[in-house]
Amino acid sequence: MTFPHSRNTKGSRAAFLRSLLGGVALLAVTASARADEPIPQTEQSDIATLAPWSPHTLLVVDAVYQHGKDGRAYVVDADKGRLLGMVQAAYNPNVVLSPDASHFFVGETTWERGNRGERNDLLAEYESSTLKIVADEKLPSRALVTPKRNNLAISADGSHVYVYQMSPGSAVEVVDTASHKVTQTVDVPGCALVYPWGNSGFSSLCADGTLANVSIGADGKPSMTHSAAFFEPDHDGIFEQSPSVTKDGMAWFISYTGKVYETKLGADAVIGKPWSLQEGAGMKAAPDSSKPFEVTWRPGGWQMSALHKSNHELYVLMHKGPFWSHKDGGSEVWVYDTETHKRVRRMSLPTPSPMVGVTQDDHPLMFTTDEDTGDFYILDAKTGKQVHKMKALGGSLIFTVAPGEG
Amino acid sequence: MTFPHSRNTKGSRAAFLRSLLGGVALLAVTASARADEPIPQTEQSDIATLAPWSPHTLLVVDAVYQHGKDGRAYVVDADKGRLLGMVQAAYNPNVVLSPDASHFFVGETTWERGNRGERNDLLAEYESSTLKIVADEKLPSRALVTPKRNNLAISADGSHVYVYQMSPGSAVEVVDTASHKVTQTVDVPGCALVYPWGNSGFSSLCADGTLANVSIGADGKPSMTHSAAFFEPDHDGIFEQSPSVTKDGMAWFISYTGKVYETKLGADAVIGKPWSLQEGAGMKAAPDSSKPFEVTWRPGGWQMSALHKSNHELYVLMHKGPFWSHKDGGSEVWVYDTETHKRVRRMSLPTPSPMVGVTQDDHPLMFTTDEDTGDFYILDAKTGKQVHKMKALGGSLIFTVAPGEG
Amino acid sequence: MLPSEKKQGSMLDRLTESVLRRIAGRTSRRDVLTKVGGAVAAAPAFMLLPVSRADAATAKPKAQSPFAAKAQAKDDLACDYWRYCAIDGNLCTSCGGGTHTCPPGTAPSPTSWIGSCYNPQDGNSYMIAYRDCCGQDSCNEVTCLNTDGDQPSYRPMANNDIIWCFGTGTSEMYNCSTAAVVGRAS
Amino acid sequence: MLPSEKKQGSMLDRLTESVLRRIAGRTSRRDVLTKVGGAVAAAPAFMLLPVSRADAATAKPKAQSPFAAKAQAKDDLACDYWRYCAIDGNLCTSCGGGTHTCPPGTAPSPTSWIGSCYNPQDGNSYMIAYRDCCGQDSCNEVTCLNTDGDQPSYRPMANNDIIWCFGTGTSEMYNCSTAAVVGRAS
Repeated sequence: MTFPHSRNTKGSRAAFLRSLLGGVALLAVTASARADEPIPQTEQSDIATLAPWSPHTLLVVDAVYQHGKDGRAYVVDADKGRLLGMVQAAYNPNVVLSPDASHFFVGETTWERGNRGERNDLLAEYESSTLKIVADEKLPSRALVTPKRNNLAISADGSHVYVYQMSPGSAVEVVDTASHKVTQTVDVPGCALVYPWGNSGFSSLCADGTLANVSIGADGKPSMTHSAAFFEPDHDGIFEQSPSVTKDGMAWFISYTGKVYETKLGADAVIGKPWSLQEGAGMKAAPDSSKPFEVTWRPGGWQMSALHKSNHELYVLMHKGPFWSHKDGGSEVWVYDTETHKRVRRMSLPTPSPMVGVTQDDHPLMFTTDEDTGDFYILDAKTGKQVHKMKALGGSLIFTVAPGEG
Repeated sequence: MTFPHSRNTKGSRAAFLRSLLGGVALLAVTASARADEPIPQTEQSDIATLAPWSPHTLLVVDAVYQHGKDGRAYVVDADKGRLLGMVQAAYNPNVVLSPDASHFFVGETTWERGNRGERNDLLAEYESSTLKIVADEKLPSRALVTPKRNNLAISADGSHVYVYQMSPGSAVEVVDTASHKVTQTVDVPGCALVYPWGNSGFSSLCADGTLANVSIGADGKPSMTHSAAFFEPDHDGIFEQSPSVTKDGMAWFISYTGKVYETKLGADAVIGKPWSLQEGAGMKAAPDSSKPFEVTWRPGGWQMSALHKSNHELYVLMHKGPFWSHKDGGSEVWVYDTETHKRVRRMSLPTPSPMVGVTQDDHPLMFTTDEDTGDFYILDAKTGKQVHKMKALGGSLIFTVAPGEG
Repeated sequence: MLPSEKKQGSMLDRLTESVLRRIAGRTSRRDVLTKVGGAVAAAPAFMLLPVSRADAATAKPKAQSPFAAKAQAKDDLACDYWRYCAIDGNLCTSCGGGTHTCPPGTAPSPTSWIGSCYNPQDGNSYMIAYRDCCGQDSCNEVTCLNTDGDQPSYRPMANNDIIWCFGTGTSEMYNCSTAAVVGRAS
Repeated sequence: MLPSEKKQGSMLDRLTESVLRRIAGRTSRRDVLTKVGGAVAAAPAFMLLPVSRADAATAKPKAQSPFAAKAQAKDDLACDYWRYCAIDGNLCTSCGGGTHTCPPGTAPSPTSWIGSCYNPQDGNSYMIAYRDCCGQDSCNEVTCLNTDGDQPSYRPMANNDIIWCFGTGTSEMYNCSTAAVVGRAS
């Protein structure tokens, strides 16, 4: 484990000054308290710690597109609409939360001299209660791409973190979270992203319309299978931000037109017959890239979908647009029952949003953002009613991570 | 000279890929050109270079308060109101331009892992025509303070760059621009900032109301003198951003209330009897901190003054406020003749500005900014009329540097 | 076989195919794509090359999208300039560069993603290489997000989310995007 | 002698004076301040300590500035909260901390600049230590710039531009500012 601390070029002198100054502060406070004059409060500095995370404590990832080297992850109390703290998450960062929410991991990239010098691809681990960095492992590489949730993933038991790299070949680094070491780098040629399943497997989406499924054996050796091709990336690609559940390996791959491929991930991934978001809402299905002018309701945005596992609800950002409008934010969220494939709710948003998130409890909150202002909206996930609006929380809020999602 | 390049952790493989990919790009273009089909343009990528800088080519320093580690210096063509390029200027940066405008220097601070790891205090040198970094010297330290022009300075002949440090003691590092080495660090206890004069001297303003004057002898040894105390920092402090001219060592130290101390810097600095900005405008002088409620026109802002050397004109941002409003932006610029001490012009600004800059030619342009939007205003310095408005040029535009200022 | 591979390849498709062959020697593109690797497969570099040029194959000499139908050929500082049909990020024309020129202080990547854009002036479609200029953080002057033909990152050559700063000799820090014409699409 | 030194020193003035003496031994504060160093003077660390407490000396048990006259003692998330009379930057109360508490993931500096603020609730003025919380970049929730008694950086103990992150054990990256009461000013 590499774990650098700030070093001063005048090492010993700095240390001396530090102890000296610490001493002064302490003496000052003590002396004040001793003085005869009535002093109502004399305050020492301390550092806040966080209560155990509730289902409504969440991480909000800010890629800060305008100043990418200062990306950050905010910790938010969604019940109060208050910021609890932040940690850096530099340059196309990514974040995953441990299954028990006691720790989280930030994948980030820095350069020694800001925009030059040695590149550091890092996996930093933070303690959720203190936001203290407890590991800061240097990685072989990581993909530099506008961050998608599935560029970084964690196994159901938290024993492995998976880092997608593209350097420029596609591969997935497997990090042992106990030793903080990269135990292996699994090439996934022609494929991208990590959809983890169980404790030691993951799938990737491939350029040829297949799924690559990687199992890591008890001996630590990876083996890979490919599904048959089930979609055509150039005619109706599958959104990389499609939601999945690590524990049982269920995924809902959503295509540009709004087809949903319910998939059981695994070495022998089973891909269901797709159903249509539009048909589930009583409309006709949307056409693919062969009819690029047709305007209809379509899924779109950046983190364009979220899942409430126990309620079997799929949340999808929807907008009206032609085929290649897949990155347009959603003006509404449509909620589907993943068992009946029917739309069960439709909620207008305060402003169109490129991202949607949802908590996993029985009184779920939903999260959206206004791309232009960085405002963060906390909404009742059952009604769409606004609970809080955090004004200008960040620059480019791209997705949320809440306890219990995996 | 330390001059790191980006290194990949997979060194030799990366180099191989790079040559391979470069080769592919080249082949692709060549092959296109060879094809029989009529192709109107086939374009290769190149990099722009800049024409020699005109008096209206300038550097605009953006401290990016919200994302300090991504500070930058923009190169702007003020005649066209166009951005010509940018370089990084990280964390409380500072910038000086060489006397012939052929190079400029950026003082900046980075940490190896963004917000952690080894601290690098750097003096980067750029070629003005290409914005290529030509030196990247690591400094012993530098002051981390919201940047003021006089935290970094250059001698009249460009042979020395002076870096103010506070680590935590006050000192000035002298960098030889030919060797890129710090030749010495001169302690200036109780004093701060660098107002350079000639080729080998500088003054600092001191806590006791004096000037410290440092001469660097032919033998390279520094010697220091102090002026008598001439101002009272707690009752009427002198603005750190007061303008000076390196060549002849003339400085116009402006106090919070609006007193101007014309000073001839040097080993035996001569400080003139102060004159009043308000009296020069036909008003009564403003009171000091002993009457903190009195509202009147006062100088204020961040870079609150600029000088047009050959026209003997002092530009000062003015606002109406009480004594401790010295950081309020100016709603107007008042221009004084430094020889008659009279106000010669008064110009309303499009929006209140914390900074003012002016070019040194016969058709001078004046620069201000809107703090809230980052808009950059290019105005006729003789009339105040708007020539260009660069919308949202940056985040926190704090000062400009134009050719011929030193 | 992928449905899209049944179609007639475009010029660029054929072109990159032949280039790929020179590099890959006896390994055909199809083999590279379908090759399933263990921990030490050595060929991933080829993902930088076009893996499918279906968007090119379907290119027509008419506007093929709402963007193309409204595109203009006069102002390269505006997001609706024809070449920008799939650009994502800062226009280098606004950052001190040009349509195929990087601003000073940055360097172009020899790699890029590829779009196919319709030029309303001559009625032709062209292959556009969106080469990023790298080495300084985001320039933030004119920022656009156009998505004609934009596919997910598992189709890297058609994806505009990736930081295309491979092999620039600078850090992989994104400053702006150029849009160089590299050939006719139809 | 400086005109301001003629005045009666405040409690903190006397306090820090005595602390300074313990550290500096036989070197009085006045000596340190006026000492003119060559290249290797060894005493610059003392600049971190108050060099003059004239603002304290002039403190009155009445509002002494327009800020003080309008200050409130209820909402520590607002810029006009009484303690913030000389704060510059992000309020730690809005960043996950408190008036004298750093947000998790940051650390307080043992050094600070000092202001003297009037509390409208009890009519007293207090010495406030504006200790920065450091180690993460700017939190950007509620940002204030108040300047009562703010002097230039050649008076470091009264200057709010300096990054007061000395000795935090983290990087000197500024996240937010606290405002701890350290004593009565009058």
